[in-house]
Amino acid sequence: EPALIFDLGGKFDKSFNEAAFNGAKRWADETGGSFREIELQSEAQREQALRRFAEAGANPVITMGFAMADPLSAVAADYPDTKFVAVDVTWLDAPNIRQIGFAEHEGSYLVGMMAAMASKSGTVGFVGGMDIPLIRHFGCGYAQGAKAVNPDIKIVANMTGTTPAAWNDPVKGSELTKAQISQGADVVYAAAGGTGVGVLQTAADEGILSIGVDSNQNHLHPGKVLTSMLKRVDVAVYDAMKAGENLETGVFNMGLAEEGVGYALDENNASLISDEMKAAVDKARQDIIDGNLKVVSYYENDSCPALKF
Amino acid sequence: MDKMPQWADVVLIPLISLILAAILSALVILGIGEDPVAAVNMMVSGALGSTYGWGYTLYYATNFMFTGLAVAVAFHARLFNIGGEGQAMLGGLGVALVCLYVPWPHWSIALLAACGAAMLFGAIWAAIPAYLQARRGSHIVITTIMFNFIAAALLNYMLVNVMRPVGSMDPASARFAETVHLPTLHELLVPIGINFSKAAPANVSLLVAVLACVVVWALIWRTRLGYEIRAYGHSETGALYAGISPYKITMVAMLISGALAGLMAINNVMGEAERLVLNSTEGAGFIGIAVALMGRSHPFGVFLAAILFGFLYQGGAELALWTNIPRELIVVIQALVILFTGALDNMVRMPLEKIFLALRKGKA
Amino acid sequence: MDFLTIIQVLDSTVRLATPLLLACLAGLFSERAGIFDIGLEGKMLMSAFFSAAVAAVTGSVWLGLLAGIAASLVLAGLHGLASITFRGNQLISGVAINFLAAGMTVLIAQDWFQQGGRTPSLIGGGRFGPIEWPLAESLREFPLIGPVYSELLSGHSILVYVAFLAVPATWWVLFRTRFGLRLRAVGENPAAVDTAGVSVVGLRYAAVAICGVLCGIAGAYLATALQAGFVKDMTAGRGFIALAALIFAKWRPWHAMGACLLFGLLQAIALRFQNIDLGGVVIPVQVMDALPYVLTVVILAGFVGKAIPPRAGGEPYVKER
Amino acid sequence: MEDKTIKAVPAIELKGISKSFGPVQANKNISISVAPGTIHGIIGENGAGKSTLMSILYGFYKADKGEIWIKGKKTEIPDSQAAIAAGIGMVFQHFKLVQNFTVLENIILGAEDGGLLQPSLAKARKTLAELAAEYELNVNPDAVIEEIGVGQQQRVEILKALYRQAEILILDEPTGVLTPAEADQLFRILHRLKDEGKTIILITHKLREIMEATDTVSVMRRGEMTATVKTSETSPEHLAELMVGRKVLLRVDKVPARPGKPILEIENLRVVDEKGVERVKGIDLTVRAGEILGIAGVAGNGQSELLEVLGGMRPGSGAIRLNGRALPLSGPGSDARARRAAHVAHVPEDRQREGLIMEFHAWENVAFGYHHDPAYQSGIFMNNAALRADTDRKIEKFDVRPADGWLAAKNFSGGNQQKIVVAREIERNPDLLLVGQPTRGVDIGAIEFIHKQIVALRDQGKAVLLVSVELEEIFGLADRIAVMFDGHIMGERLPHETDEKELGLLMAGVSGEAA
Ligand SMILES: Nc1ncnc2c1ncn2[C@@H]1O[C@H](COP(=O)(O)OP(=O)(O)OP(=O)(O)O)[C@@H](O)[C@H]1O
Ligand SMILES: Nc1ncnc2c1ncn2[C@@H]1O[C@H](COP(=O)(O)OP(=O)(O)OP(=O)(O)O)[C@@H](O)[C@H]1O
Ligand SMILES: [Mg+2]
Ligand SMILES: [Mg+2]
Repeated sequence: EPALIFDLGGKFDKSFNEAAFNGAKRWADETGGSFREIELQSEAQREQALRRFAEAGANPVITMGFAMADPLSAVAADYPDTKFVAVDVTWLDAPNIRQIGFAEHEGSYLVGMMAAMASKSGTVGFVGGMDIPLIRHFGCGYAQGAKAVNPDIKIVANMTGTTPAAWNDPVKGSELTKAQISQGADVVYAAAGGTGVGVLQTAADEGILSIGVDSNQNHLHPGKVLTSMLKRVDVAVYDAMKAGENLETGVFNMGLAEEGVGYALDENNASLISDEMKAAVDKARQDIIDGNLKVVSYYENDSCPALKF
Repeated sequence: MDKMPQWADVVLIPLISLILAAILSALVILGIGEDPVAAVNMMVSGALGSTYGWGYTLYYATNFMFTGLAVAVAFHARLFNIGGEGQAMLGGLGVALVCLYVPWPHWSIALLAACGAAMLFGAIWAAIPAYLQARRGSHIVITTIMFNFIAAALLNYMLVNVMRPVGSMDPASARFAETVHLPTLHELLVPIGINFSKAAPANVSLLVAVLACVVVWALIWRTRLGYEIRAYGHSETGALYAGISPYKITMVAMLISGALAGLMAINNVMGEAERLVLNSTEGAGFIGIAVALMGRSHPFGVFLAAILFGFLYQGGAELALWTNIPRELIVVIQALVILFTGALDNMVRMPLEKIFLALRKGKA
Repeated sequence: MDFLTIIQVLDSTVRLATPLLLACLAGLFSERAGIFDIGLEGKMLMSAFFSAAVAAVTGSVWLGLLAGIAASLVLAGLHGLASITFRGNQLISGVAINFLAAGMTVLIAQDWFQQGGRTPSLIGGGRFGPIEWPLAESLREFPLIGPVYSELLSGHSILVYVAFLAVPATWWVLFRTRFGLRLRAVGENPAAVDTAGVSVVGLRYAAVAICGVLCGIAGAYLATALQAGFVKDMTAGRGFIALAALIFAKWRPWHAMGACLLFGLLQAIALRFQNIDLGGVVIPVQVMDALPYVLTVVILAGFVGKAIPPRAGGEPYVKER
Repeated sequence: MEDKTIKAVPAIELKGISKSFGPVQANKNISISVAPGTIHGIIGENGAGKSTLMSILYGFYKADKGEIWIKGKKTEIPDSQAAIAAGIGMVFQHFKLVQNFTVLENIILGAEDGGLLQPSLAKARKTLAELAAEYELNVNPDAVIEEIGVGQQQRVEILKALYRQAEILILDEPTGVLTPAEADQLFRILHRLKDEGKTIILITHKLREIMEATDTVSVMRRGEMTATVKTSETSPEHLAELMVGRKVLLRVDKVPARPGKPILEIENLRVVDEKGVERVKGIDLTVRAGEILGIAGVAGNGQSELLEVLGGMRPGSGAIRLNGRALPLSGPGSDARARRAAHVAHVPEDRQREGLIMEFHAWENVAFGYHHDPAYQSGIFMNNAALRADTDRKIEKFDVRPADGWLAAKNFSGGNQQKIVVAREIERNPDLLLVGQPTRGVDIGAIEFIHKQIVALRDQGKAVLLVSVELEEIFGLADRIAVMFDGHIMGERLPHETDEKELGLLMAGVSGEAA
């Protein structure tokens, strides 16, 4: 029986954790299997949950978020027969962990391009949640994409706050969006968990376009969400559960080539995406896959060529 | 002359209140379609049924003892320190700096140094609100709330921009060296023949917390400073009459309070995470308020209340692990416990007093 | 900074100040009557959820508002029961209410909607829309007055106007009516009210109930006017900021408005001007984030002086020891 | 005229009233009857149950048992509203006024005429002017309570009752805070009210007032009504004996003073309070060894501030010398601790707010202010055993009852609380004793004792500075009298060379030459 450990944001964060849950659910629906799950509540529970599930015989144990790296490195060796899956972790050295990293900057690059093409004002916005490197990583890819389309484009980037409340403050998300609109932004990309709900809402209310994150959020405001930057955590989780105990371990980087990231196109936003847009973005996608185009990752040296934080 | 025997006051009333809280919690569990008996079983066996459970219960309790004592000491001087959260964050910063940048030969020396740093940083964070209260009359409740937010921003800055190892995604400091690893209860108890769970994070900080309870008790009830703190807390004009400086007491009480809150960091930062992460305090500063109020600001009461909340935390974690009950249920149970044992305790006390009075009259 | 930016920042100030103001006035009624309330946060949160939930189910934002107020009133009643009838500790009761709201909202939301402690998004009549003042559109281009009128004054939801009208109303009730006189008296010296033949308990319950209603409106504003639905913990500490504003204002209605606008302004500025570039040195976002709080402390220390709460505040009225 | 028929029906009749506060039975089966148009006195030791009984009549407390009859009709009085409706008004021992309200607001509170304040206030202003003219009860209707003196505050309380057209007026220890002139005026008003047919119940510890003002008097002891007598048929000595259960000495017994060298010298002392108001406006005084200097004056004329600055509780300017050595008046070394180190002891005016921590045990209070004394320390801890032993000694010597050092201060009666404070301060054997209102609200048994202790200290050659608003006390104790008015010393007199009338004028600000 597989087990799934959600990060502190909780299972229904409308993005990252929820994607994992959806993947797990799809697996359960398709196979009729069942899985264990826990929504972490405190830091100390990270290790606790790992051990408890491993001891109870869960296999594989799937964890969400980079913060699990540290406890995993301590625990994994104690349970050599258990396979662990670490989403968003790529730097551990252990034989029984499947480490999955996503090239969020590449996906963000594509939606950044779309934002720049859809923007009439020449200004696009980015609203992050708590100010942490991961969110800067998103923002950095986005800015590069936008600049690639329009080197003169203005990118307004804001973080919601410095406490965990920043992930759940849609009111602040709204205000930030309004502030960005007043600075000319007419497309806003939200990478802010529950705060993003406020961003998308306000963008829809104010008649500008927004971009969702992680899951496909196009349906939240049909015709008003330009696209969503997909991070196929659901696929990763689904695959892991499907592989079960025979899971292949090692480091897996899920980029555009692996369809680990991408942009969402469905009936809700079809009318917003022109053919040229699609063509340009698909070309860039191919170039990245082919290695002709390199999107700089914020992690490379903790800075971004296209945006200052 | 008291209206009730002391044992009724100290044991019976909290017990009945707890039972009431439990009954209401059971109703809530029923309301969301789960089985309360199974849930309680799982909580009790999960939190108290094994050394593993105890290890977690005591780990959380250690945090709450520190923050509860912090709030309690300030309360004795009639100061409402809501800033335990921020002070504990700063304490964590102090511990991290000490553990990261000094090569300690042995954990015991490192612990001493970390205690010092945690207390110093926590005290500094309490000192500014204390000074503003004592000298400028700025209300300590506002300033400590503000300082919580400021501490969060400061910590975020330190972790994201300064202390994070280059290239790491995690807004956290590097891991502390092996030498500053604090012995867990497992490592402490196995040599004397008790097979305590290896997994649980409870560590030697627990002993420091218990020691802190004793020290605070002695401080408040046995020393001259404690005498002055209590006198000032009861009556400011009285303090003036007795030559007790309000300024001094406000400062000293808040410094002690901040130091105690900061001290929590040896448990969660040094003992458990062994690195500094964002949000490592996880609201323990606020739980400390409830713990102090429930413990009637007495160190022994704080000790018991801390264990009760530790039990709720760990029991709740077990529930979350093995059932689909949302984790918020535990928050509700905590609320009910605080409500019944703290705010509604007269609901139990008033009728009981009548009963005891009638009994006494019957005898006389 | 150009004029339009100033207008936009002020506009944002008004929106951010509104929930603070409602909660602050709520606390003002309660604390003026001698009942301290750190449960403002919880009551707002509870109302935010129930207003959104009912609005989502019925499609009527007005029913939502009523439900939010009712939910907040239930918690206010609980606070009254604990601190008036059973003479419990008002701080503990407030803390408990905050926890209760944080937990119950998500539990119930999950039970009803299965959307992870969220309500469905509100659409159409489920939300309070902006109210456009007459001629707002045509006056927009007018220099100075135009933007002030059509951006700053016009175009807020009705609850914003309710909040700002509540300020003179509160002042009038407190200082111009019999009820206000008694309410202030009961917070200063309940024995005086008692011996004057007026029920202390009745007055205090009334005050707590008004507090509940105002918190209810504040919560409904967050969930159904500013936002289109409930998200867990969406009050994000605003109840505590409102409390700080109340102390800041020394428990006076007009000052409360000033304090809330100030807090709103500081936040609006912090949100509008992140990443300020001062000659190559970018001010870190954390500094801007902390700025409202730092400035509050500075203003408090520098200009406000000592705040003396209502004399009987926080103490239950006990006649017979 | 109709006098006889009215008297047939008592204005108030209480039948079998009992009341317990938890284990304390405050009233035991009390019955009493008061004829209309009379003044009825109630006396009794501290804690006898007087205030409780009257509070029951006023609906503040609910009796456990018993009946209340008003004007021959059985009346339920579940709350004060019912009492007011029945025509009862009460002036409490501790005033029930809202400190930051104006006089007018306090008067209409609960008796407003409608939802809006303005009309009520206007009407009250008019009525107040009429009442003021009729009864010489002048107060500024717009003054804020916390800024007027206690005498004025009491007028407000009486006006409150009159405004509600009370027919029955209860006054609980009304003269405790008044000057003789104010007290005289109060009694003139009471007589006027009585002549109008109103019924008055007067609780007091002062036998003189009972003898002068009342028609009948009841004595309470330990919750029971022990006697009711016609005033004309009794004497103070007899009443005192009924109250305490033994013979009491009503005069202070002391030998003439033999003043020695100056102990305390005060030069041009000034005190400015927190609000920036100058309360002490440059006074010069000397207190010698072996004498008691009494400071007479109406409350609120700077005496409290004088005591507080001498006791180190607030800063001042000017100069004070103790035994010839200057003591700082502000900054370091000017606090109460330094004063005690200089052998100044201080019995404060307000025992509950200043002299004691009400929540502390008696034994903790015995160290209050002297908690730095090496005798109370052992290492880093306080030596609680030594403290408790010391407490037991003091309790025994000063006859504190109950003799239980573990009782919290709040659980002692006022008189016994005061004994604890006096014991603590006098037993320090100070060079200078500052005493403020030593017997306020204390019954005659305890007064006798406390007075004896103060005189004994003087006889040991110590200096005593006594502040009291009781002229009787000043005359009984002081060897020299200084009168304070508006922050100034109006003059000094020797007790045998002056009288109450002259002092009364000085206290009212009429200077000696003019008088
Ligand atoms: N509110 C109360 N709660 C509990 N006990 C009380 C209360 N009020 C009075 N008592 C107790 O009832 C008894 C009678 O008190 P009461 O105040 O009536 O005495 P008193 O005769 O007025 O004394 P004094 O002359 O000092 O004013 C005392 O033992 C007192 O402690
Ligand atoms: N809460 C209490 N519990 C038990 N006994 C009490 C309590 N309060 C007062 N007493 C007892 O009641 C008696 C009288 O106390 P009380 O409070 O009436 O003082 P008092 O003489 O009225 O003071 P004052 O003159 O200052 O009003 C004391 O013997 C005291 O032990
Ligand atoms: Mg009394
Ligand atoms: Mg009395």
